Amino acid sequence: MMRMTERPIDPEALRRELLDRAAGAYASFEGWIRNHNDGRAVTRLEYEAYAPLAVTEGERVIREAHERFPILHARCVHRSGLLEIGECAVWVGVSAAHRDAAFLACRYVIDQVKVRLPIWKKEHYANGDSGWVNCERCAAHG
Amino acid sequence: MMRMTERPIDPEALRRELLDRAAGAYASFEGWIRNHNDGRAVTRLEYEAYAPLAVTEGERVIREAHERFPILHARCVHRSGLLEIGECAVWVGVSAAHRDAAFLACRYVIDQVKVRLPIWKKEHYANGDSGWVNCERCAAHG
Amino acid sequence: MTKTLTVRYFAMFREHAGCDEERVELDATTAADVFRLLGDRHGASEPLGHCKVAINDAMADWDSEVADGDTVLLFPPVAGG
Amino acid sequence: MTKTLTVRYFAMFREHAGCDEERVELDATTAADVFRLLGDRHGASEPLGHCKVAINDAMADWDSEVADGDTVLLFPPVAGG
Repeated sequence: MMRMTERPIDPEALRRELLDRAAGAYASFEGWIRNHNDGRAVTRLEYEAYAPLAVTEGERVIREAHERFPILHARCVHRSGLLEIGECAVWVGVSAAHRDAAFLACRYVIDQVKVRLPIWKKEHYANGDSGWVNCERCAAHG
Repeated sequence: MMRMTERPIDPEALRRELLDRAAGAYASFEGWIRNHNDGRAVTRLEYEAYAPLAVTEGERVIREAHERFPILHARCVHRSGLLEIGECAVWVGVSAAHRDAAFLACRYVIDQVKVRLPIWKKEHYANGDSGWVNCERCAAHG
Repeated sequence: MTKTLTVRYFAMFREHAGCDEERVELDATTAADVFRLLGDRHGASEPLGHCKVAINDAMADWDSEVADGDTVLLFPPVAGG
Repeated sequence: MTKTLTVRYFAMFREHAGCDEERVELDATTAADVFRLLGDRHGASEPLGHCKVAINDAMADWDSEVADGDTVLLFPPVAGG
């Protein structure tokens, strides 16, 4: 299950949704807003998402995780809007009988979510500038 | 930081201890008591630990994780005593600037904890039997 | 053949275009044609390979054909997480 | 040379020995000697390579020497997590 939200993510509530008597392993990942990127001081981040397709594509990623790894449950929630340093931007949780599948599926979901979902972030820097993340890399490859 | 406890593990409280404004990634792992093992129905698990050395060896594992991966914080808590199905037996959390280090360090800690710390578990089965986990494998290699 | 398309822009593409959405008349066969024609018009220079496209709310390939009346969503390089 | 050692047993080793701890007089040079001599006495058959040992509360190697008065902790195959 993939969800987009504009409100703070509650990892503990999400974790409880993955509890299963047949599960021996639970792996989770969270992306937090950190105070620096590429050597620049960051003050906050603005996430823009096209939610309908972010959800569709996220659901597809989660289906793929189920096909590739023997897991019980996998979920992902992504924030949009303005986020402050320390806030959780994305959460992924996976439960499985064994830890190998839980880790691999969790990693698969976050890796795919980062490169496939229509989500963008604009960094706001301490000096007042702002910029879309990855824009520079894109131009460099141009 | 490595901790042994006889009381329920509170993942959300532990997660908060890893928050850091410089962290962009948080990976966690939990081992849950599942209702089956090697095809047998399990009713509960009994963990025995030699806590002084479990803590010393766990601290060593966490130091190694810091040496191997660029992480900010890593912690592990392991339960001992009688655990019911669904309970959390072990928790590992790692925060780092980037997700690759967070995932790898989290995996490293749980893999090492499972094979190096003086902790044993006895499974109690639905039919009333019980047995030390891995004892059979050990005999088979004898 | 000229087609009437609704084009939606996101993130930096919205800033380049100066609008969320516009109706355009374009002589375009594929999604890639739409991308190039509008990139020229709006002065955007991101390479197509880093961008994504959706047609009528379904992810599409750049060589997917566009039809008169379609809504084309142009996505600059994504950066979730 | 015979040494007086305190030996502590854990998990299945405790069940084999029938006690948590005992004082023994053993003609042992290394931790491996202690393991083998007591394994024979208590009828334990786990291979040494699957087990671990600590001397005076520090993890040790099987070829570590034991000294008179040492406390030797014998750990059967571990299974944390």
